[in-house]
Amino acid sequence: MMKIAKEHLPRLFAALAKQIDLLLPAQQAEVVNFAPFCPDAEIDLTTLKTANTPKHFFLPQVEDLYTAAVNAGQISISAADTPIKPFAIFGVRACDAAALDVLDSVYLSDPIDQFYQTRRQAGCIITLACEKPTASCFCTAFGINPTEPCGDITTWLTDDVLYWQPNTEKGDKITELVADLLQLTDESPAQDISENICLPLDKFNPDNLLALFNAPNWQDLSVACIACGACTFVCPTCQCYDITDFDTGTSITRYRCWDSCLYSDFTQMAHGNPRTTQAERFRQRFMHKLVYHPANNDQYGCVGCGRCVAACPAGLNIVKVIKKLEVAGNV
Amino acid sequence: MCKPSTDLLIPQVGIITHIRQETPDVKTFRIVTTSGAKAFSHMPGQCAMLSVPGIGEAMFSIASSPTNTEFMEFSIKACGTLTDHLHRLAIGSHVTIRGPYGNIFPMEDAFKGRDLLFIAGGIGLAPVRSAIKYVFDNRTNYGHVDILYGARSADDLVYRHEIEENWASQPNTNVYITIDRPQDDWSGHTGFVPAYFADIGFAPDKMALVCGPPIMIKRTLDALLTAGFKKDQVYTTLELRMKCGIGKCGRCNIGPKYVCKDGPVFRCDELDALPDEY
Amino acid sequence: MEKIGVFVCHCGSNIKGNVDTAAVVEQISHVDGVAMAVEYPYMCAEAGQAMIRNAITEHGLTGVVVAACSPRMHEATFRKAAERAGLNSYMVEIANIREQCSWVHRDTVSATKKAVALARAAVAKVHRNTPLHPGESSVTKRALVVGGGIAGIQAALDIAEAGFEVTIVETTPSIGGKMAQLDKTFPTLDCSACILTPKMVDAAGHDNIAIHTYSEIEKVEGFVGNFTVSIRKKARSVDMDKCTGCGDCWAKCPVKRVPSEFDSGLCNRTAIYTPFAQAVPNVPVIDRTNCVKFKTGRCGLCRTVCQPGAIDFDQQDEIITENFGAVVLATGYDTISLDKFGEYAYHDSPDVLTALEFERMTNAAGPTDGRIVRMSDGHKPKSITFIQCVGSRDITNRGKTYCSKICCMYTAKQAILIKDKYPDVDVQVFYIDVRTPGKNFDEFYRRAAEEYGVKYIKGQVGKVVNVGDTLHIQAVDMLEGRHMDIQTDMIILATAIQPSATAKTTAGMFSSSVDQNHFMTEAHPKLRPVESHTAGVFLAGCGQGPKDIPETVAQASAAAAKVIGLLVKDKLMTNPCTAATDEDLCNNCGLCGNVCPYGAITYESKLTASVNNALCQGCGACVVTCPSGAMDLHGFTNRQLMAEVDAICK
Amino acid sequence: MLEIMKQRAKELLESGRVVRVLGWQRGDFPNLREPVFFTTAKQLDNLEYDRFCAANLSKYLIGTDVPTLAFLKPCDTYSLNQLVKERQINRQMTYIIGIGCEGSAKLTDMEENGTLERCLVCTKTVHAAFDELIGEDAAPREKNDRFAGVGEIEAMEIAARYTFWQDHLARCIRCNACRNICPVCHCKKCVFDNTKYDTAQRANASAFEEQMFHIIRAYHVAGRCTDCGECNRACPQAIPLHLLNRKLISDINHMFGEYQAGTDTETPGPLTNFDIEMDKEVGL
Amino acid sequence: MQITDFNPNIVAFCCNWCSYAGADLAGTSRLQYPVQVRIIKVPCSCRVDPLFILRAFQRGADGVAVCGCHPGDCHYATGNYYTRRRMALLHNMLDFMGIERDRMLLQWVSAAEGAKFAKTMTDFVENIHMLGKNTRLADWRVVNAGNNETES
Repeated sequence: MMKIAKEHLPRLFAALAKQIDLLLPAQQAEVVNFAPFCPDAEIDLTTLKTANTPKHFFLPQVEDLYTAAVNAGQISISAADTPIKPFAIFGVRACDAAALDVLDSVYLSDPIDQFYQTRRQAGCIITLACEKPTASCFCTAFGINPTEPCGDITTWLTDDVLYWQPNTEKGDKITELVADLLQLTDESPAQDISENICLPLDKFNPDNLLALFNAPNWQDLSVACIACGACTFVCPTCQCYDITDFDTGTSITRYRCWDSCLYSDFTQMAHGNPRTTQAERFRQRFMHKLVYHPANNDQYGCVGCGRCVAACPAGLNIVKVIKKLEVAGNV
Repeated sequence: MCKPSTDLLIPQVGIITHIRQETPDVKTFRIVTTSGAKAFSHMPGQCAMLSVPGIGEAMFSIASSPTNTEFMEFSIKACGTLTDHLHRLAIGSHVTIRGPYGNIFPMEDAFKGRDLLFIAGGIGLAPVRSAIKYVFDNRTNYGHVDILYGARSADDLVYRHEIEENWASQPNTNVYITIDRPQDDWSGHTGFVPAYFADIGFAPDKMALVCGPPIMIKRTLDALLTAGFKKDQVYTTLELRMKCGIGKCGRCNIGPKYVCKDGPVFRCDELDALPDEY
Repeated sequence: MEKIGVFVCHCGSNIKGNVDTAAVVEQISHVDGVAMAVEYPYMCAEAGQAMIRNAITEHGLTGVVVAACSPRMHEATFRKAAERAGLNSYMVEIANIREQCSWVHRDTVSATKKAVALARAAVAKVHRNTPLHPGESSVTKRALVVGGGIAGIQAALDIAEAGFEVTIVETTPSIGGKMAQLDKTFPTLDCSACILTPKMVDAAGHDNIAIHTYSEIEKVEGFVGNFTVSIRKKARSVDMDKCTGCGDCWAKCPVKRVPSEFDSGLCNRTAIYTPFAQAVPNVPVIDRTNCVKFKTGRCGLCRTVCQPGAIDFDQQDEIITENFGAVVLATGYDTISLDKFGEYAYHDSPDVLTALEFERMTNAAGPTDGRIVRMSDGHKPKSITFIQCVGSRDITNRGKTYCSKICCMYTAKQAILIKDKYPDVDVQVFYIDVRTPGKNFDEFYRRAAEEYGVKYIKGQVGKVVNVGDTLHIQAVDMLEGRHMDIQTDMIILATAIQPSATAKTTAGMFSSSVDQNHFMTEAHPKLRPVESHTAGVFLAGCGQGPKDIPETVAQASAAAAKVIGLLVKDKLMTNPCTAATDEDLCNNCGLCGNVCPYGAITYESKLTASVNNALCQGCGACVVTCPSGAMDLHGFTNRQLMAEVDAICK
Repeated sequence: MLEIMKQRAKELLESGRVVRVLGWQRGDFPNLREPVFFTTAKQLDNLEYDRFCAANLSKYLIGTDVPTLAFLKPCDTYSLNQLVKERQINRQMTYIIGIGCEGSAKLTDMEENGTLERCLVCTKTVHAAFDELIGEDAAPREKNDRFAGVGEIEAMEIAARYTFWQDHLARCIRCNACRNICPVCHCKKCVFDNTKYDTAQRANASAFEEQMFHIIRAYHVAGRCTDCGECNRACPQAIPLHLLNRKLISDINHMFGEYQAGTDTETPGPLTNFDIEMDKEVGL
Repeated sequence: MQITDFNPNIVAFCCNWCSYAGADLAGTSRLQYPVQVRIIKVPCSCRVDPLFILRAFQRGADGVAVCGCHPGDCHYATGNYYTRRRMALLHNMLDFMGIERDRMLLQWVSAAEGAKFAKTMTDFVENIHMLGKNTRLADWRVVNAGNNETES
């Protein structure tokens, strides 16, 4: 365990930023987002929920795959070579760090997604323990301890000290970059385990898959859904993407970008659509997070960050689905 | 061993070397790489992503047999932006191709040594053709082969020439063809595939493979079960919208399965465990 | 696979002199989809056209781009050439490399570059062209004329003479219009009634003409060739078939104090009346608002005296619906109200008349039997003053900004008529300008001024005050620059004219537009002056703008010619470059219909907008209004135009 | 007031005048209210109405084909009218109870954080359509000028304006919440989703596309936007989208005459209308 | 890129009935105007969708002009009245977002005004020269691809 006085944090950040691209939670208008370090940025280490999640840096909203030059019907392809420099994100909370595990389980499983892997290898996650949950937090329901976040380095911030604990080799390397600013210590930060939120997650057993899928109240639960993608795009674990083309006038850039299962054209094919109603699309999102993903990965697809709770303009959220979903013979 | 997905998302350039008009709206394209080789090896049932940059990309089942080491064939029905565009392409045009994607028909497992019944409707014969040709090229590994194929009209029968000239004359093979409604120049059977299936009265001792439009698959499955087939004797394929082909983009997700990776081939008893969203 | 042929024209040296056509051919031939590109000295020559035709056949071209002069010159030529070779004519696009390139840019290098860009844009567009086919619609071989004044009568007669049935709809009880009220006509001074009445009789007696007087247009549906019009025949309370026109009824009518519309209120009429002696039809109507029977239930004298028993108090408005192929709107004019012009004392003195009132006064059949007298005391006036531009050319927002056009001439006419009858009467005219463009017009005016001694004073009247039995006029003589304070016995105002009150609503029913003054707008002010914006609807007379009788008659005949030209066709070909809605995208929001100047968009299906191809002229206003892109314009689709943008920006 | 609302809703439901009731109910977090259709009197016990009921319910009435009671705040009724005008709502199928409004709470991570800006500058305090009214308007109009924010930007140097918007729009994640929450964004398929027209853009792949999306989004509702402020409320990135709409409204008011969309169900909007004389002044 | 190398890209949407004919008249009168002006014909100025204008800027146009019949002379009676309102709003909107006002131009040019067309375009191009390259509303993907192309 190492520590640094809170007042020296600006020095720590400046020193880090000199050697690696450093992203920090900073105030941007009315929201806090991870932003590249700059000396006059308004760094915010109290807001738990950045509007953007760390997902942005590993599975960016838009990512070029390759360029196809078409000349007189002849195609030549060159893979995108977006340079990825090593970077570190400071201030990642426990939920968001856990969310990366969810993304890893998809993108680093066979076949591995090289784009994701490259970014994942380049990025160092410096987590920051939470002290107190906000009104929308429910990570503990998913077994996440907000005071013990994982990540390459874990940090705890008290009134006057930041504790620093490297957990991985990558974390060690980053620590070395600023070793002169950190002091070894035997102290350990006080860890208030905030109260555990309990949600009836038992019923989301993959064995119940069809019973859950056929639950009678999906329609009722989804009635207010306006089919925007706010919940999916603020979600640190949502992972669906679209592949599409941009014609630059001289070549075609094929890129992937986030997509949302809540959009009506997500599964639209030339000759039909297996999910024609919003209720079906709504169901897909929650079934995927709570049943399908766990069935394949032994982890829930939700980390309880609560961003979707705040983002939904219609007041819908996963907590309600967890609580209210009526499984025949189960609730 | 992990195969990097970048290889799978980034295609090779393919050249159309031959085009055959199968029906008024189906063409079969023969595709090789720019060096003239087959783009990759595959097994029956697998698919590939074909694309014209700037137009779109879509998954197509490979209609040629793995035993063909020179080229791949795709039978494509014009029914959307990309497919319409493909139909306008001439020999020598470039497309992009990546794959293979998806699982395979159990040619080397469940099917091996068994009598086989192939049932297809319309363009659904394309993936089945790969399996049929694979069987013919490894004839001794399989028992009796029945092929039941139907289409809306005689004009809509794909590979008609090949079926009549080649398949029908294969040893230990019966071919049954039907079209939905009678028409002037047709002397063969008329009626829907499930009904014809029931009329013929196949013994339920074979392995069956059914491909075609969803409604045809559903009706044929019913007929197969009525005839005494068990669900674990019957295989079919699903078709959903796909983008990545490697089980990441989430589009073809049904239950815990990604059709592009875990499918498109499913044994019918496996389908029962999946939500009815296909 | 698209196979587009590009044909680059030299236009002799017109293009080639400034554009390296060989380079254009070279560069354009590498563009995706271009199967062949050639150049030729004159593409529009028969040999050039043959090149196009042969290439279409030889190469199986799916599209053609001709880089040549303006499409306004030869687009039709090249489209026809393509059509002859079996290629849909709408698969041809023109790159204008002459008017918009070689002729306006001197530097060959940059002009060539631009020519390539323009050709590339045309190729990009052709890529997204689709074959278009003109539609066909049938033609109902009958015409409707709205308005029974001289314009309507003339148009109806011309159309009827050509062998087509015509229906005239007139709101007043008789046809004849304003011309029937006039005494003499300028500059020939022939009797208005003498030349109009025969035409009214001709119309009434013509086998092909049906006249509905005392009737209004109720509803209009349909489009060119196929209008369905509902006509409200207001209850006349007199059976048209039974009435003999004897006049017993109005002779006995006890209500005798209704101001006569025909005599401009200078005298009265009865409640049951025919507007004037030569009325067509010569069948009276009961003015129900003034009739005692209708007001109190007692009376019924007319019924008692009517021997044929034609009076029918229970008659109801009748709505008849007829089909027409073409329409002439001849709704005519009215004079403006003088309420806002207190300075002329029109409401204060009975001796201040409008010119139209004066027409009745000088008319031998008028209220004074043609004697010119002061309405106040019945005396003959010693001096009469005309005031011009009352409410015309007015920029004070009280009147009209335009010139009413006829006033200068009728004032000269009226002044001459006065001087003819009473050479001793002093006649003076206050004018701003005297405008006399027209055959024999200036001569006529000069006769008034020089021969008849009418005093023309350039100046504006500031105020008229009625003092005792004389009218005091305060004015400025602008030529002399002096204030004038003169006395006169009678004043005649050249009141501005405006479209009749029904013009706007009538035009609206036919989806035709009116201008800010409610005059009906012609399709083109110069080249389509008798056509409205709505196909099949034509304009005649003062409803379209101020004009005199010969102009009105000329326009009516012109409109009739247009109608005849339309009605002789068995089928109408419709422009295929019309808007169309994608039913999968349209959610029926109704925005597009708001901006359609032709009323071509309807929402009858309740689910989506639908465009009537016969009405749509292809402007594209609706397309841009549609937020979802459901509406698109054939020939200029969103995709086509965006492809052009992309190509041209490269 | 809530009790009266429940009472009336129950009466109308029980009398058969309506078969469902559109209102709000309490969500699973303290300050969360969600739009809901009630179909039984018993369910109506859950009807909620307070500062947290910010959602504009009018959009949920689109396509209503059964008699539906809706509780609408004054500003929501303008959207209702606009949607009736655009044939998306059959007014005959709705029964509108106008309810008084005291301004809606602004939430930051589910905690109350003052009052929504739209309520502070609210001009739509009178219901534009209703069948009956319950409660009084008590909107806390602290600021009078809803165009003040527009004016501030207009007063900036052009480069500053550009930077202002670049900074904001760079945060856009194209979640489409602004679009989908908008009552008048009722296209079956948005031009930005339509691959058929070459206009599709699923994500903001470049700064241009960020601008493009937001310009066109605002432009397509120009003259139709009632300034209900839902886009601003919905944006998870706190992009001041309402400024774009208000800029258009302000320009429309200045150039084409004062216009409030949704005041009635007939008047053509300013972009589907013109005034030959007045528009001369617009120049350009 | 040197400022002297700046070769602006100008798109002019011209209505078929007036402005396109006006441009033709400029041609028949041999009135010179800058070669960078490239005309796209539309039936009426009201056919010009703001999407097209943005599209042109995206694709690298440095200036976009919309030309139509004079108000009152619209071949379709009322088309340009809508254009006038639409373009006024778009123009202000772009300005509001920090895009140079003068990159967009709405001008009425009749079929008789060949000289006006040439003058309008000359002045417009001059203005664009002063503004320089459109960077604020161009798509960097197009710009980059274009740059690569010239390099290769």
